Amino acid sequence: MTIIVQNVVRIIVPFILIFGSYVTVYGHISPGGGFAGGTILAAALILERFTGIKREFVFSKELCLKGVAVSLIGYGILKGIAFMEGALHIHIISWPLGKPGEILSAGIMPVLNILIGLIVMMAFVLLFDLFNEDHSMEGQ
Amino acid sequence: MSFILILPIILPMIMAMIIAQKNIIRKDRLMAFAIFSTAMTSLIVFFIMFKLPGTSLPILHVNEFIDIRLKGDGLGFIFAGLASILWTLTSAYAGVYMKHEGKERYFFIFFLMTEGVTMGIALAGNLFTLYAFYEILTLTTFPLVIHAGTKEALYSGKKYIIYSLFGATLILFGMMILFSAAQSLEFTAGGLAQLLKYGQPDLLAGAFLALFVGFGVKAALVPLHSWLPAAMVAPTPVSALLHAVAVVKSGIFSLVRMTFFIFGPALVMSMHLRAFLLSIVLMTIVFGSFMALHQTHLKKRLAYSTISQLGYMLLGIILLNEDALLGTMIHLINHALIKIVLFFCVGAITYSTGKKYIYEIGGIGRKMPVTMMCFSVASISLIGIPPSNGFVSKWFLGLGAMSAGQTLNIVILLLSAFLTAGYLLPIVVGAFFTKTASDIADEENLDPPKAMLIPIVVITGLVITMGIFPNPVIGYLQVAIEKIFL
Amino acid sequence: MTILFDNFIEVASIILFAIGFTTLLVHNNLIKKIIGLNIMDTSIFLYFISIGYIDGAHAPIFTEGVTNYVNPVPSGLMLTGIVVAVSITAFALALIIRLHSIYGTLELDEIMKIREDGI
Amino acid sequence: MNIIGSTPLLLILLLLLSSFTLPFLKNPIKFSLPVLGALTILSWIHGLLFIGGEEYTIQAGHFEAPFGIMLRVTAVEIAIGLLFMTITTLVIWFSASQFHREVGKSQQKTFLILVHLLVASLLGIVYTQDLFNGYVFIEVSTLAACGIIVVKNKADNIKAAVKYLILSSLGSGLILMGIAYLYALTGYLDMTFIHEALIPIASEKSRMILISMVLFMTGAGIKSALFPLHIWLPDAHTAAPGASSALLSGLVIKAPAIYFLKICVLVYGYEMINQTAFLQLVLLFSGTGMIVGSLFARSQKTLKRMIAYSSVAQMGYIFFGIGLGTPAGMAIAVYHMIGHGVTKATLFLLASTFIDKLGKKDSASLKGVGREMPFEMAIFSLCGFSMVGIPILPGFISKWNLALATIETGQVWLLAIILVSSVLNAAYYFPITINGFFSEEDGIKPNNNPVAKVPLGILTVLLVMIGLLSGPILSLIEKALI
Repeated sequence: MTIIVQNVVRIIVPFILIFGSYVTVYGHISPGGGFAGGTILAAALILERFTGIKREFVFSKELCLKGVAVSLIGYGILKGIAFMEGALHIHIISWPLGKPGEILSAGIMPVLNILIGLIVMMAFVLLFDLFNEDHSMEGQ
Repeated sequence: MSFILILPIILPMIMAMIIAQKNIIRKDRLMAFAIFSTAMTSLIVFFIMFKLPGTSLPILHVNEFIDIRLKGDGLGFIFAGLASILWTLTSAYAGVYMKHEGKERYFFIFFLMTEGVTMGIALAGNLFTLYAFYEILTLTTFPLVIHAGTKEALYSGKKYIIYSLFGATLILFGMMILFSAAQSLEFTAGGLAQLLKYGQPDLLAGAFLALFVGFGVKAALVPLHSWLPAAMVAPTPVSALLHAVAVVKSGIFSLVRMTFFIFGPALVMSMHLRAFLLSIVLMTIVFGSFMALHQTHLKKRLAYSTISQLGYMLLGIILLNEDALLGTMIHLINHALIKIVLFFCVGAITYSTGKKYIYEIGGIGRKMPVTMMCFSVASISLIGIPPSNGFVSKWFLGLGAMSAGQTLNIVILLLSAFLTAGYLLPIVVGAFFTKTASDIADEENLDPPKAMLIPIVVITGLVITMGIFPNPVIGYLQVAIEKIFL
Repeated sequence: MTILFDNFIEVASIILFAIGFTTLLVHNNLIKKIIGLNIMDTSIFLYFISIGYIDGAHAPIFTEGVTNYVNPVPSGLMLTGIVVAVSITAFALALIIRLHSIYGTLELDEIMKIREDGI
Repeated sequence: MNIIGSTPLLLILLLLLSSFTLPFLKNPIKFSLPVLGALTILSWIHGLLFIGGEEYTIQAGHFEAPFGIMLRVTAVEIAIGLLFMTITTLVIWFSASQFHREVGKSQQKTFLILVHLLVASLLGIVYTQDLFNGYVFIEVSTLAACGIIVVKNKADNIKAAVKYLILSSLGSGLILMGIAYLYALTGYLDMTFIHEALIPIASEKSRMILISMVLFMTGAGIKSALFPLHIWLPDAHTAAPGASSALLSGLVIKAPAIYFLKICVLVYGYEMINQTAFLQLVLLFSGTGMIVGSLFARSQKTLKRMIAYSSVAQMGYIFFGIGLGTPAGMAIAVYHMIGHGVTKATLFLLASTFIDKLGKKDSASLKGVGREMPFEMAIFSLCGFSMVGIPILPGFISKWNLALATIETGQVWLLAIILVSSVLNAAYYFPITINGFFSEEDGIKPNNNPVAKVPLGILTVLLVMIGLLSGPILSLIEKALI
C-alpha cells in the first residue's frame, strides 16, 4: 500500500473506532446496537490490516478466539439470568426500565450491547485473519 | 402354578446358555447333559398336559397387540408333547452322530434353543406370541442349517432365511389387517367373533391369503418349497428334527391356529378361496411325490416326500371340517414319527458307510439289519397300508374329504399313496434283495452304536403303537377339536 | 399488471429469489454458488422488511410527538438473519479455500473428475 | 417446581455456556463429559416429572408471546429432548477412548465445542414455539454439524461438508421464505398465534398457505434427507468420524423433521393439512424414499455408506408417519425418531469400532468378526433386527403402528410400501450378521484398541426398553399431539 493510503487510514481509523463505539453503546436508545457497532469496529481493524499498518497492540488469532469466548460467556450468563427470571416469573432483580436519552439507565442492556459489539468485532477480525492466511480450520 | 407354563420354553434356553460355557460342561458330557435337559423338558410338558390343562400365563403386556401370553390347550399340548419326546430321542442320536460332523457344542446350543422356541410356538396364547416365536425359530435354526459352514451350506442358509423372511413379511401384513379389524389376536376356539362383523370381507380374505401363504412357506407349500430340499445340507439330526418335525410342523401348526382359532371355519368357508387353495395344495401333494421319485440322494428324496406329506396336512386344514382337522393333527404326529425314523436310518447309513445315494446302498439290509427293518416299517406306515398309523391319518383325511363333498381329493390321496410306495419301496427292496455293493466294508454288522440305535427302535415302536392303538390320541384330539366346530 | 406494480417490492424479491436459486443450483463454481445463496437470502430479507414497512412512518424509537412507528419486529428478525447468513457465508468460504488448496480448482465437476481419477 | 419446570431453557443456556468455556481448558473431555452427564440427569428428572403432565410453555425473557419467544413443553418435546441429551452423552462417552485415534487429539477440543453448540441448538429446535427462533437454531445446528464433519481434516470431509452446507442453506432459505409468507399473512411468529390467525383466512388464502406448506416441506426435507433431496447425506455421514456420524444420523436429521411436524400440527392443524393435496406429496416422497433408500443401501459396499443410506429409508418412515396426517401417524413419526435415533447412533458407533479395529471400511471385511468381538457383533445384530422388524424391538413397533395408522386412514395399498421396505431392510442387515458370525475368518486379527463397552450396553438397554415401553410412550405422545 502506498504511504498516502496508509497515512489516510492512520488518521481515519481512530474516528471509525470512536464512531463504532458510539453506535455500540447507544444501541438501546437510538438506531444501532452491538452488531452494527461491532461491524464498524471490525471494519476499522480490517482496514488497518489491509493497508498493512503495524501496531504495537494487535488482535492476534488466539486473543480473538479467547476474547470471543469470554464475551460470549459473559453475554450468556447475563442474558441467561434474564431469560430464566422471565421464564420462572421470579424477578429477583428489578431491572430499571430506563429513561430515554440516558445511556446507563437501562440495567444490563448497555452491557449486553457492548459485549455483542466485542463479539462481533473479534469474530470478524478472526475470520479476516483466517481467510488472509488461509489453510486453517474454522473455529467459530 | 401357572408360571410353570413358561418352564418348557425357558429351561432349554437356560441349558443352552450353560452349555455355551466351556468350563462348566466338558465336551464328553455334552450328550448326557442335552439328554437330561430335553428329558426334563418333556417331563414338564407332560406334567402340565395332565395336571394343569387350560392354564394361561401373561408374560409381557405392552399394549393390546404386543401382548405375549402363553396358554395351554389340547392341540398345543399334543404338539409340545410330540416335539419334546422327539427332541429327547434326537439328542441321544445326535450326541453320537455329531461326533463325526464336529462342532458339537455349537450344535447343542442352538439345538436346545430351538426346542425352547418350538415349545413357545406350541404354547403361544395369541397370534402375536406365535409370530414372535416363529421369527425367532428362523433365527435359531439358521445356524443349524449352515452347520457345515461350506459354501453350499451358506447358500442354502441364505435361501432358507430369505424364504422365511418373505413368509414372515406376509404374516405381518395379514396380522396388521387382522388387528385393525378385530383389535385382538387372542386364540379363540372357533375364531374371533369380531371378525364376522367386520365390514370389509374382501380385506379379510386378503389377510387370510397372506397368512396362509406366509405360514405356508415354512410348511413348504409349492411353489415356495425349494428351501426345504436345499436345507438338506444340514447334518442329519438337524434335517430329521427341524425339517421333518420342528420347522415344517410349526408351519402346519400355525396354520391350524390361524385358520381355526383366529378366522374360524365359518368365516373361511364364506371367503370363496377354497377352490384356489385346494388346487395349490393338491399340486403340493402330487408335485412332492413326483419329485421324490426322481431323487437319487437319499435325504433329498425324503425331503420331497415331506413336501408331499405336508400337502396332506394342508388339505386337512382347508377342507374345514372336524374329520379332516382330526386327520391333519394325527398325520402331524404320525408323519413326524415316521419321518424321523426314516431320516435317522439314512443318517445311520451315512454314519456307518458314508453313502448318501440310493444306488450305492444295495444289499445294505444284510449288513444293517435292525436299521433297515425300522426303515421298512416306517416306509410301510408312510404308504398307509393298514394297520399302520399312516393308514389311520389317511382314513380320517378321506372321511373329511367325503363329508366336504370333495371326492376328487380321495383319488389324489390314493394316487399319492401309490407314488409314495413308488419312491420308498425300491429302497427297501434294494436293501434286502440285491447283491451287496462291493465297496461297502466287509464287517459283519454295520448297525450304528447303541445310542443311535435305541432312538430309532423306540420311535419305530411308537409308530407301530400309533397304528394299532390310536384311540387314546384320537380321543384326546377329538376333545380338543370339538370346541372349534361348536 | 397493476398488482405487479403495486407490490413491486414483493415482485422484486421473488425475482431476486429466483435468480439466487438458479445461481445456486445451476452454477458449478463454488464461489458463484455462495453468491447465489447470498442473493437468495437477501431477497428474503427484502421481502421480510417490506412486510413491516409502513409508508411515512418513523423509526421505532421513542420520540416526543411521534405516534406512528414502523413495525420493528421484521427488522430485528432480519438482523438475526443477516448474522446467520454472514456466518454461513464465512464458513462456506473457509471450507472452499481449503478445498481449493487441495484440488486447485473451484469447479465442482472438475473436483469430481479429480476424485474419480485419483481414487 | 418452577425451577425444574424450566429445565429445557436452562439446558440450552448451560450447554451454550459450557461450549464457550471449553476453549480455555487443557483437557476438555474431562469437563465436557461430566457436564453432559449432569445435564442428562437433569433432563431425565425433568422428563420423568413432567412427561405425563399437562402441556405448558416457558417464556424466555420478560415478554409473553406473541412478542417474546416461548418454549413449548409437551410429551413430544420432552421425549425427543431426552433422546438428544442421552445419545449425545453416550456418544461422547464412547468416543472419549476412540476419537483421538480417528481424528487426532488436537481436534478433540473443537469437536467438543461444536457438539455442545450442536446439542443446544437441536434442543432449541425441538422446544421452541417460535418459527423464527427455530430457523435460527436450525442454522446454528447446520453450522455445528458441518463443523463436526470437517474435524477430520480430509478432502472427502471438506467436500461433503461443502455439499451439505450449500444444500442445507438452500433448505433454510426455503424455510425462511415460508416463515415470511406466514408472517405476511398473519403478522405473528408464534406457532399457536399463527394458527389462530390462519383459521379465519384459511379458505380465502388457501393458495398462499399451500405454497408455505410446500416451502416448509422442501426446506425441512432437504435438511432431514427426505428422499429426492437426500443426496448430501451419504457423503457427509460416511466421511465424518464415527462419533460425528452417530450424532448426525441419530440426532441432526431428526431435528428439522420434528420442526416440520410441529409446524404441521401447531401452525396448520390437522384440518388444514388434510384439506390440501400436500400430504399426498409427503407420502409420495417418503414412500419412494423408504424403498429406494433401502435399494441403494443394499448396493453399497462400504459399511458406513450402507448405514447412511439406510438412514434415508428410515427418514422415509418418519415422513410417512407425518404424511398420514392423523395424530396416530404423527405419534409414530415421533416414536420412530426415538427408536431410530438410538439404533442408528449405536450402529454408527459400532461401524466405526469395526473400522478402527480391522482397519478396513467395506462390509465384506466383517467376515468372522463375531468370533473376535461377540459383544459388539451381537449388538450390531440386535440393531439390525430392530431395523428389519423383529417383534418387540422398536423398529417392529413403528412399522406395526404405522401400518395400523395407514389402515385407519383407509389407504391399505400403502401397506405394501412398508412391507417391501422391511424386506429390503432385511436384505442388507442380515448378510452382515450372517457373515459376522458364521463365515470362516479371513485371517484378519483385530488390534487391541479398547472399546468403551458401558455406553454401548446402555444404548442397547435403551433400545430394548423403548421397544418394551412402546405402549406408554406412544400413548403419551399421541395425547400430546391431538
